[in-house]
Amino acid sequence: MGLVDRGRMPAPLTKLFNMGRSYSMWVYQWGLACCAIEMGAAFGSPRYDVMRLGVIPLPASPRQADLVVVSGTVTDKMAPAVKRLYEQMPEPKYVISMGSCANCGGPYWDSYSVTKGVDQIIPVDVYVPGCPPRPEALLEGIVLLQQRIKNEDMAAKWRNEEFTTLQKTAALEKAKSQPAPEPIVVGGGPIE
Amino acid sequence: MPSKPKVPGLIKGLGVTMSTMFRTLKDGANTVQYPHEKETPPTRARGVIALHEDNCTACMLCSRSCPDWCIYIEGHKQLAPPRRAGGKPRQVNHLDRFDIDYALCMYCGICVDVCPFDALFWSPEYEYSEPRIADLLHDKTKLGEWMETVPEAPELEVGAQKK
Amino acid sequence: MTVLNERQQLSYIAAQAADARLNVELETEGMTLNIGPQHPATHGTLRIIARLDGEQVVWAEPVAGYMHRGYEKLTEVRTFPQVTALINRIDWLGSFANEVPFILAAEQLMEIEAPPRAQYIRTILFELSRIANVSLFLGDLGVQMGAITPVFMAFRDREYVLNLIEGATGGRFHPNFDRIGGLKDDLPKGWIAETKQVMKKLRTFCDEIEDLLFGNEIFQSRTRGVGIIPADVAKSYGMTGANLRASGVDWDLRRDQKNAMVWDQADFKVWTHPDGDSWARCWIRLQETREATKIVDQLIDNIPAGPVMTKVPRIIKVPAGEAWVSTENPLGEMGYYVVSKGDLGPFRVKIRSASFNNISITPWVLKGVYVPDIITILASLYFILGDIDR
Amino acid sequence: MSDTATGTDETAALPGDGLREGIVDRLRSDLGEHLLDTYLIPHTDLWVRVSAEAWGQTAAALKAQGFDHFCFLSALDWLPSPFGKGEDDPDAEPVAISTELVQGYTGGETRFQVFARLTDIKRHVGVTIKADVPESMSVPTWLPHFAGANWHERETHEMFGIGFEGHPDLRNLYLPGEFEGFPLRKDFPLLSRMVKPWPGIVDVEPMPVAAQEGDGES
Repeated sequence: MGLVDRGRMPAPLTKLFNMGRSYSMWVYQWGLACCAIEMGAAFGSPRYDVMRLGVIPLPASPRQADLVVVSGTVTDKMAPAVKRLYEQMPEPKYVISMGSCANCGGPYWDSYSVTKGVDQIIPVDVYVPGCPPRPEALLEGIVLLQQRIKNEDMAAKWRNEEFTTLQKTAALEKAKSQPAPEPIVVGGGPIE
Repeated sequence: MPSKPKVPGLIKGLGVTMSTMFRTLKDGANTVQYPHEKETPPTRARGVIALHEDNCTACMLCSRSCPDWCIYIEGHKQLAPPRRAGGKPRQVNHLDRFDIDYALCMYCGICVDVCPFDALFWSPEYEYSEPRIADLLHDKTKLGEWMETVPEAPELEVGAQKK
Repeated sequence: MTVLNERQQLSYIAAQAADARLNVELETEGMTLNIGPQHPATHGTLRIIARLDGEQVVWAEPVAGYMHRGYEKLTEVRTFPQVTALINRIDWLGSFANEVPFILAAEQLMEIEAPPRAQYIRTILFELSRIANVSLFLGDLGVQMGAITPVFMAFRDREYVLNLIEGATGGRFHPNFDRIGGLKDDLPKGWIAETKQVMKKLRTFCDEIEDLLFGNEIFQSRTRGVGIIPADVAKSYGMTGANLRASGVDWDLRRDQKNAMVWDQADFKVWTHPDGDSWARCWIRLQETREATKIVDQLIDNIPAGPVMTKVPRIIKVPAGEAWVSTENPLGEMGYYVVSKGDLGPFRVKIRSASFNNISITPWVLKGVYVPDIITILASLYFILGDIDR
Repeated sequence: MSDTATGTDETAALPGDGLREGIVDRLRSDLGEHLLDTYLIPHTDLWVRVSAEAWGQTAAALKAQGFDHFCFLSALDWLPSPFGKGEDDPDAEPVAISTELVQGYTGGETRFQVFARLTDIKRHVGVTIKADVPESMSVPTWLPHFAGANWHERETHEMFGIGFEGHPDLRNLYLPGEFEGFPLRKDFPLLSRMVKPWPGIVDVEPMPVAAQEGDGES
């Protein structure tokens, strides 16, 4: 994937890749507490059925997963395991933090044994609020993440940079080089 | 082990699966096609808290009874026109800031219960995920916008005593 | 006895030798198997360290604490309404049932009692949360044995119960509906009719699960005679609920204890099973779900009219004293030992959760079983991590 | 609860609860002077306090009586919390918090008490047993009598720092190995509550003087 690394991919190809990535996310379920059941309902129940969105909740191991949903309270004893799991996942990887406990500590914000939010250990891409969020709220979070991925600059993600859209990278490159006589429009629309 | 049943369990199980399949074919699947159609939560569902700003007197009751300390209120006192003509101007609390941190909120509803002035309401909306955690702090304009989604309180079941 | 010819004798000797060689090869060095903390069979984050000799468990020890959130400390810095909001996250599947014993303990200290209508609605919601809890167990049971279909059915029919709970209380998982002295609100219109419909569906669900799983020969052969717990061991480990009743002990707090709840108004059977094996535990739970739907059906027609809240001061201060109240929760006996000193909040709350005792028996029961049976035994013991670690 | 008795002599004169009185009488004959105090709410519940030396003996005596179902075992810290709820104004005068120990039912002399509960499944009755923890911070283990006490004693050791003589394996049950302190002791602070200012402290600001003079309308 040297091409991607160097950011030398034509925009249409990037768009195609992005679309492919956003509709074939293998999600690793890190179910910890109450939210795990709502996540189970979103992933396993026929009423919500996350597979419709192109999210596949059955990876054999984190080595094969693109997305991890951290749902539930992360305790200090659990935190090293969460981090190790995240490190095992291949790039590019995404994290959804589900529920108040994973966002910020939630009801246990003052507890002596609870980590105050999973974002203290691993970077989080989408925060889903709720205690616990309805399964549909998690689906909304997944849709939001897919919108982001569709617009993402893959090369930047590969280089482990902050989230950058295609437009932003294009604008940066344009500012560096000579202004082209005609602006070339690349990438999709704005993030919703 | 008890005596062998007449119909083997395996066949019985397959029968259940088969009947479920026929039922699905007849009545349609159970699935709600999420981004295109949405299920409607019950009216009492606790999705997000809406603020009716005019009713709020910045009395701090909700903020003090919150178990998670996630409601931040600031206000100042000012004079309001008198209720009756010729009366003295009243001192009222004016609300400067009303923030709820939905990243921390545990959706218990204590704040809505304790509010003596009917300024807080539950709305069943649930779609407000954010890529940045700071955006989950909803200020009073955003909380006011949720007011549009607040449903009417449901009627009560037979035998209930009116309050 | 037939006389073997030389050729047969030779082949017999060769077979014996092969068997012996096989036995030598199978005799392995002791091996430690770590299951968890994140493993589908552990219902969350229970970790099990098992010392194996070949395929047999020599010694196994669960490692808890991956979900320890410090409830008992947090209750000391919260007021009574705040504690009620917090504690329904202990056993997150049957959350309304978590609130009830705490509220009853506080009511016992305040010497008040909820009005009859509130008691009926409480009991109905309690049984609904039992159904929501145990129906997921019944579905999950299949997954542990390699059958995936039941879990879809469980999630499908569980949604109806959750809708009911949410319709009445506002929370799918965490109702926070119980108040000291009654309930937060009355039922919304149309709820009773809907509940009756759902109870019919749930009974069909129980029949389906029975056909799908309990009649299945593979399921029976994997659970019958596996993980037997005798009654006296179960009692000395403090097991409760279906796990205890599956060992033949006829003990159900709904029937045997007087609380300000109305289980005595309903006619239901407390099922017991003499075997004490995994199958018995699963079967008891299936019957309990059925009984719970019957209890709801019986009570829902007789809800008396009246208020749902007795007179309590707006700011609740519970008088000094100590109270212990426990109820028969979906997982077993759950109780709160509340010490109050007359403040806004409790001085100390000891939470006796059912799974903590139920799972402390695992080192005893896992000794000598085969590795695949670890999963079935754990599944049949049925625990919820929040209930173990609190 | 007017018709209760804390004294040992009045118990017999009480109306009603013959069942629980019988339990107390039998326990007294088993333990003798080690049964320090009893407290009874008729038809509701029973508390007994025994001396720490007789802690294990009590379990055996009650088990012989039919209390063969182990319910729970834990401890109580009677010191009032020196930290409060963290909901105080940092600028206000600190209110002196009394450090007087006020024990609950059946009294007591020490800061820490262990308490446990046993149930008699046949007679549908339970009893709460308490004992003062001596200076050595150690009481006998219940393991020989109830196997289920294992995890409960580990938890109590971890949360309160109370030892159990004869328990073979008092490892941490919940907390990670590097954790320091005993969380359920009252003098263990919840740091988050200390650090974060309580949002309820801020009160509505008084009316600015300028507003009083000028625009009274707004």
